[in-house]
Amino acid sequence: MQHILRLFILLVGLFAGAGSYAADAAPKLTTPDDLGPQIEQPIEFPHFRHAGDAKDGGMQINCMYCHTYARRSMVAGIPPVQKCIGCHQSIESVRDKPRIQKLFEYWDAKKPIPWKKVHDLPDFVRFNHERHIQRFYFQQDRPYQEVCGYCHGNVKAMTVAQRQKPLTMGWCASCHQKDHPVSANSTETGHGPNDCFTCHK
Amino acid sequence: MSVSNLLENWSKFRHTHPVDDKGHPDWEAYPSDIKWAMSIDLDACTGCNACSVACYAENNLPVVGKEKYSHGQAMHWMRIERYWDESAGVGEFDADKGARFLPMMCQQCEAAPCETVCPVGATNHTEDGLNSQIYNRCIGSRYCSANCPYKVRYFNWYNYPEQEKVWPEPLNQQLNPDLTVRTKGVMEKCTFCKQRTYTARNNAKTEGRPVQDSDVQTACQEACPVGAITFGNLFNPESQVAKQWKSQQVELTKEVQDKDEKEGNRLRGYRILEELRPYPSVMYLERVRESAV
Amino acid sequence: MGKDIREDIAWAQINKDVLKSLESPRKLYWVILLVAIAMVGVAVGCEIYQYNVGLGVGNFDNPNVWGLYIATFIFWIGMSHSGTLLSAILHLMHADWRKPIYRFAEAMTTFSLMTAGLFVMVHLGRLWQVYYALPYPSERWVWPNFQSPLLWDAMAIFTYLSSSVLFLYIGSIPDLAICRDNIHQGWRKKLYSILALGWEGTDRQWRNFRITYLTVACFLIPLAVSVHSIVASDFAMSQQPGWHVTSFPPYFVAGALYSGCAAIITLFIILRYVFRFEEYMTLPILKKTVRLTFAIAMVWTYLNCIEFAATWYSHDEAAKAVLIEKATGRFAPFFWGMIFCGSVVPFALMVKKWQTSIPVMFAVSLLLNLGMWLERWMIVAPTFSHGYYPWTWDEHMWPSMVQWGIVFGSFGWFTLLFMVFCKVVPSVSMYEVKEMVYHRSLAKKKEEQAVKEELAAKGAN
Amino acid sequence: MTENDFNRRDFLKVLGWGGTAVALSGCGNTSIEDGKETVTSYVTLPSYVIPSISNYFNSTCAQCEAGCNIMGRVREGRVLKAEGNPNSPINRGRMCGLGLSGVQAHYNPDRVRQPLLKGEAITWDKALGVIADKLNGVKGAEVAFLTGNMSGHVQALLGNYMDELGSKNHFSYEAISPAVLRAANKKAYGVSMPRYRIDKARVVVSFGADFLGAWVSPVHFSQQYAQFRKGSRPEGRGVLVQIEPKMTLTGANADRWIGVRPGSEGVLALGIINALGKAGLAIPADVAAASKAYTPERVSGETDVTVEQIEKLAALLKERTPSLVLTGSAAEGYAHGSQNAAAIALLNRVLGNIGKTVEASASVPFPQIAPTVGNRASLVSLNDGLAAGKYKVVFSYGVNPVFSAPAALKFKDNYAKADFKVAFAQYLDETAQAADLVLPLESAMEDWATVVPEYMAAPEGAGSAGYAQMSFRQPLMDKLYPDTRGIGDILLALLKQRKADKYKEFDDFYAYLRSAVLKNKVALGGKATDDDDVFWDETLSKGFVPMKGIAGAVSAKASASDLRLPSATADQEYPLRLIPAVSASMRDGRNANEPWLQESPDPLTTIVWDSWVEINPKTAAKLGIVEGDIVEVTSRSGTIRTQAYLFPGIHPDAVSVPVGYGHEAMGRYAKGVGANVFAMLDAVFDKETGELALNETGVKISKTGQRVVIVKEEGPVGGSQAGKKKIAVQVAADKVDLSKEV
Repeated sequence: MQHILRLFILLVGLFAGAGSYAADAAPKLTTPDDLGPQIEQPIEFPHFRHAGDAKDGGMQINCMYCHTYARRSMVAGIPPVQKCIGCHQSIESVRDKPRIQKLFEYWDAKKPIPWKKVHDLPDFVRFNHERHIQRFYFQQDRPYQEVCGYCHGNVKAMTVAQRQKPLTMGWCASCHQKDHPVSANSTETGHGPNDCFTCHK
Repeated sequence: MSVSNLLENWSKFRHTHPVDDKGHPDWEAYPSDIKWAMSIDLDACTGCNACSVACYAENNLPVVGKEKYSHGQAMHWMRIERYWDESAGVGEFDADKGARFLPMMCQQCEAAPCETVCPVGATNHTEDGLNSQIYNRCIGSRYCSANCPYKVRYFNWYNYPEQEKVWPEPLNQQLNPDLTVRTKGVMEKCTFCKQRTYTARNNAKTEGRPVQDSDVQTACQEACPVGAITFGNLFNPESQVAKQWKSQQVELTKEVQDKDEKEGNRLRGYRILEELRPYPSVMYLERVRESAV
Repeated sequence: MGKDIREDIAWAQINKDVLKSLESPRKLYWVILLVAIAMVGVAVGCEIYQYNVGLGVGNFDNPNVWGLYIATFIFWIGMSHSGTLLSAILHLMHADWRKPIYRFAEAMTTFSLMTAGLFVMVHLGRLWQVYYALPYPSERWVWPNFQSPLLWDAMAIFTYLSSSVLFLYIGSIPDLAICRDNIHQGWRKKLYSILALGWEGTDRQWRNFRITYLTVACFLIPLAVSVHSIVASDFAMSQQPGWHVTSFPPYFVAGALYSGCAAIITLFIILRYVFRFEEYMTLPILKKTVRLTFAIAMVWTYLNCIEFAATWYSHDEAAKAVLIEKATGRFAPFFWGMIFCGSVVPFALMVKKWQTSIPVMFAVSLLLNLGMWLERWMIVAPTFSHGYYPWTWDEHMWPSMVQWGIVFGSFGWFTLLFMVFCKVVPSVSMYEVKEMVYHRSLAKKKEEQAVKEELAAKGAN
Repeated sequence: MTENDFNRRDFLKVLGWGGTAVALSGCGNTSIEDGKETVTSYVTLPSYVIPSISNYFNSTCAQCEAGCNIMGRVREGRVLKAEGNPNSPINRGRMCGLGLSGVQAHYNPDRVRQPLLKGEAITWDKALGVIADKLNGVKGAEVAFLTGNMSGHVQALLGNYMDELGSKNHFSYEAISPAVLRAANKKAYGVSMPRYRIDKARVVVSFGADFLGAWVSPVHFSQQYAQFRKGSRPEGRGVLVQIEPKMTLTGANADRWIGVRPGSEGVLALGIINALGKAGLAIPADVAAASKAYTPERVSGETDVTVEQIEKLAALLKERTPSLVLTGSAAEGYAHGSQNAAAIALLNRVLGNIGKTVEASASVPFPQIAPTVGNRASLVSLNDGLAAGKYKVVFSYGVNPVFSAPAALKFKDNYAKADFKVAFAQYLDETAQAADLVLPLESAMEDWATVVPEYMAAPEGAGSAGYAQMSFRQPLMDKLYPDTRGIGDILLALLKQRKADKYKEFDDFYAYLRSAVLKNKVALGGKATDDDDVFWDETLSKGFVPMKGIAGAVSAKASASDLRLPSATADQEYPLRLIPAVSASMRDGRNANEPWLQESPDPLTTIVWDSWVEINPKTAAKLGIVEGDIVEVTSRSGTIRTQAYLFPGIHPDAVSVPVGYGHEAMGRYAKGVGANVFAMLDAVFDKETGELALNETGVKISKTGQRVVIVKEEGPVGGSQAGKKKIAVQVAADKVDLSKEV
């Protein structure tokens, strides 16, 4: 009977080991940033210049000034060329920079800029920017850079945007499991929906 | 994530049912304030097929063609059934009072037979009372369809978008970007136009108000030329669908409706195969035929 | 009636006879092997086609979403049961006639399970995502649905398969050691050396061996019963007419033992002929097996009647309609074929003259197997084409050549595995035959002693 | 145009495939990707366009002549779906399957993409040059222009063009048209298309008018029907009686379907009048005289309707007023079709429905945009002209006579006699294939037009009597194929060939249309002081403009004096009457290449992707035919082979084959599907209007020995519920109190 006991202990040990591995394998919000590849864009757009802090020479423009649809649509949207020109036609000082010249080339030719998509979720996933912005920016009153940064990382320090977060299902779910305060001054908390149907389309 | 989560996680699938483990309905336990439901007035329904075509247009359903249709592989989430009166006996058809039409789609059962049997949990109950079908989770065991009493689940027997090329350029530009185009090997079915209910909920939430009838229409309801289909939140007493269910004395959580019917005042509401206790979310209203002529 | 195993056969003779079966095969062996490979080739071709194009090529439709694959899956699962019956249950019951034949029966168990497992794969719409059904801790925070009988099924089969492989292997260790000691060159020597795990036949080894063997045998019996009960719950747990039957688990288990016994008779006859095992696979053993089969056939028939009666007496109109459809609809030939093969043909097993007639038993066992395959098909198909909802009833669905091809190939796959096994592992358990002979000769000696003593006593008088 | 003004077409460009990409293969891309997909931003974007949120542009459906007002759902420059315009008095936000399939006409893979001269692709300049060449020296009388129903500014331009050519040969042809109805209505009520008020009637008796399926304006009538069926209506739930030899969709929804012997509808109408008189209703003297001979017994013998049934019907009509009697194609498709229609119209007069449920309608105040309605008589006269070699240049637009003309006319051969044939076509259909020059048209979702519906539905409330409307069709997205052109643009180009000066101010049809509309701002509901741009934008965003129409007046002048209803005669050689069935989705077959329509089952037989012949089970038993037998249906003019379907809703003397199938060209979804029933129709005409009598063809049926499994939605038990009582439940009206229903 000793042998059976040994076998039993072995099996229990295996299962416990697997379980504890699982506990460790679960992604946490604090996992080190998983840097995606550097992507070549038609124009090397300097996010840090536009959105960066003043001390780093940035202009601290709100993300949603350009990605204006984020608060009212599923997608954040890439600004139309018109939007870039709107400011840049009156900023003479940088007019000769090669990137700006390129921009004006597109504008003059009335051609759209073929940006590469950096944060590209699988086709069967629905991510709603509006909901997240409404929840954390408007309702909970968090700073916009933090809210956008939950998923997009520290874009204000980047030139061309680069993916920093895993964007995997477990990563999404780990935040949806967490209790967040429902508004700025509330002790009441709530978590995101856990229906599969909410995010899978 | 740990072993304890194993038990916790899967049990969540069931807790959205208003029907507890002993089979007793329990509304109080319902996890949200929305329960989508439908009612279809068979007296108004003319069987014209507009709802079915609208469903094709809205939900990216593939047109399978004659050969596959002949193999019973059609993908119509909404099918129109045509019955005859059988006054002289079963199978003896009588056309004197016209035909009977019945639009049949997923009944979004509250205690759905399909949900419990899926080995991977690809179909489960949502908080707003739908049977969800998660295409990417589906491994194609087809057990759900095997256990569906209405047979309203449709399986992708082929790779329609890519190999069968059912949307030759430029027909593919018509595809609705709000939902996926399913590939081979996954089950699919009516979702009560989930993309629409989702948008309605989203907009209502942004505006900080509950969902109203005017926020959402399913594609079939929107098209129906005679307005036979009513859809809405059963929990909202102001919604048309809730009023109809109430006036017909049909309750979601009962498998046998004890109606207060007087002589000459039959209530028309009924649910199909209710006695199997799936608690379907679609109420049909009986067709009426004049007897004076 | 032939003779039973001679008690005075020498142990060396046993070794020699059995090991001969591992030597270079006869031509017939190669012919069978090639046919089997060809059959597997057909199935693989069909599966590749189906995998690439989609399950539609099998002529599945709505509502006939399951077809031959599930039916044949149950058939193979069922066939596995008798191996366990012979090797484990009869082992515990000290029925020594099982000893020469249990090894191949156990192998049959393993291989039919391996075949059945393939059908689970073949059946899936998205085979490449099959790992979703495994309960492994994943990044996605999701587990399979433990409510689903299909998941229980997968787990049961996996457990059963691993246990029977273990059982088969443990039981073969002493024989593998004999092989190691008797074969002096080549890769086989190495293989046997590794597999024999350093078996030397010491008393301690024998003691440990017996305990282990007994433990696994005990472990296997509830598994065998549960695995087919769980397969039955795939159907019984659903809500469909014709499936939602409480008696399904025992019915399935009985059916499983039945088809397994029939398969054992078939293989018994083939092995006996191919490897010239007349000495060991004797006709008395065959007779015992045949009688066992008959008993199980009657149990199965009884349970069949119960199922029909229960359907009839219940007020479930839909289930009744399915039964009537089976008996009178387009499935009628298959339904009555099943009744004939499953409940009428077994009476041939009770004809004494035929019990030991090789050709008759061969034919009968094949018919029984056919009947049992039809039974599985009759469980699966009619419920789909005649379910709750009359609008979706179907009269035209017929499995395509792709489905038939894969079913056909599965028999080749099983044969292939079995043929290879017979050339690698002794298909008659040498050490147990030796035990059996020893015990019998002891008994005989005792008897002779007693006679002698009696005679002596008489003589003394 | 100013800098800031935008050409809307720019923003309808398909650009945003990325970003909110269509999930083309749902489970294909299963991973998170970086930088693989391109998300193209717009150059400029009006504020109302938000990616991932749909914009709705109002337009007008072109799938049938009802002209429902629709909204195109547009996202990222692609039109995804047509939905009903809720403000429309026609369809009130609803759609039919045919209308919904309009997007498939637009995205159809089989559209013609370049001008084709004898099958070879050429440029537009060259194509227009060829037309100019060919017209050179041709007299106006030698040019013919064949169209379907026309209305609005395209028609106005066409009229101008015909004037420039000096031709009066504009033929307006519709294969399925209520032409007899128009003539009969004109005679009986004084207007050709009165407003029917099904919603006001307590009883509707319809003689073969498939108003829920394919008759006149089905979505509008479905709206009325929905009201009519409501138990909570003050009049209570209406009763619908359908009298027709072959059950239509409307018949399938009737409280009582009466399978009358084909052709005897007029007799039955007079029989009902007779019975009404007996039941005590005051019948005008002339009508009483006309109906005197039609005693219920005699009528019963001629129509196969029992005396009891006739009396019950009369009692019901007498008791429940107002009622409405409709006459449709099933009653009109005979040599005596006009007589039938006149007899049936008498019922409305007798019952006092005229003015109550048959109301006057209004017409638009601009005759040049008022609808020109098509009929089959015009095709006959074109055909005669072609046969006589009268026409050298023939234009055709929007019609497919080579497919839909009865074989007995030999239209294809006569068409070939014309020197030069130009087809404006969206598909390479049979007529386009027979033409010398094919000019590719824009789809109805790409071009501009105005539409005036023939059946002028009105909104509820005051002022509805004089209500008329003009609907706008506007592009819902950018052109799919740059080399297609709208009919308006083509006509404008052709006009410029003849009179460049007069039209030089108009760059394109859009400019012409805009200026024409703005010129009449006041008549179209605007004020003279309104800003042009604002008025134009508002008009477009509404999708249609109401106008003060010229109100007609209905009069009960139906006369009974000259009714001549022949008794049925038996045809020994061709004993069965062929009824070509017009289904709601297939109509005359012009939309046959839209896969949704092919795949959506016929409501009554549930058959898909093929044609069939409906046979009464009794007749079939006599002929030894079972379901799925391939049979030959033979008439004096032709033969088709198709599958037999046993159908309880058809008179034993009749068989029915759906029209619209059997295309030999047109595209991948239409070609070779089913058999063309037009090809076997006899050339029999209504004696008064000269219309082709669709139901006048006698046929015989023979088995070929082949049998197939019919591809259809219903299962082997057909329409049986197999003893299950709670699937599709029906309840008698007296068992249920509908008045308080929600």
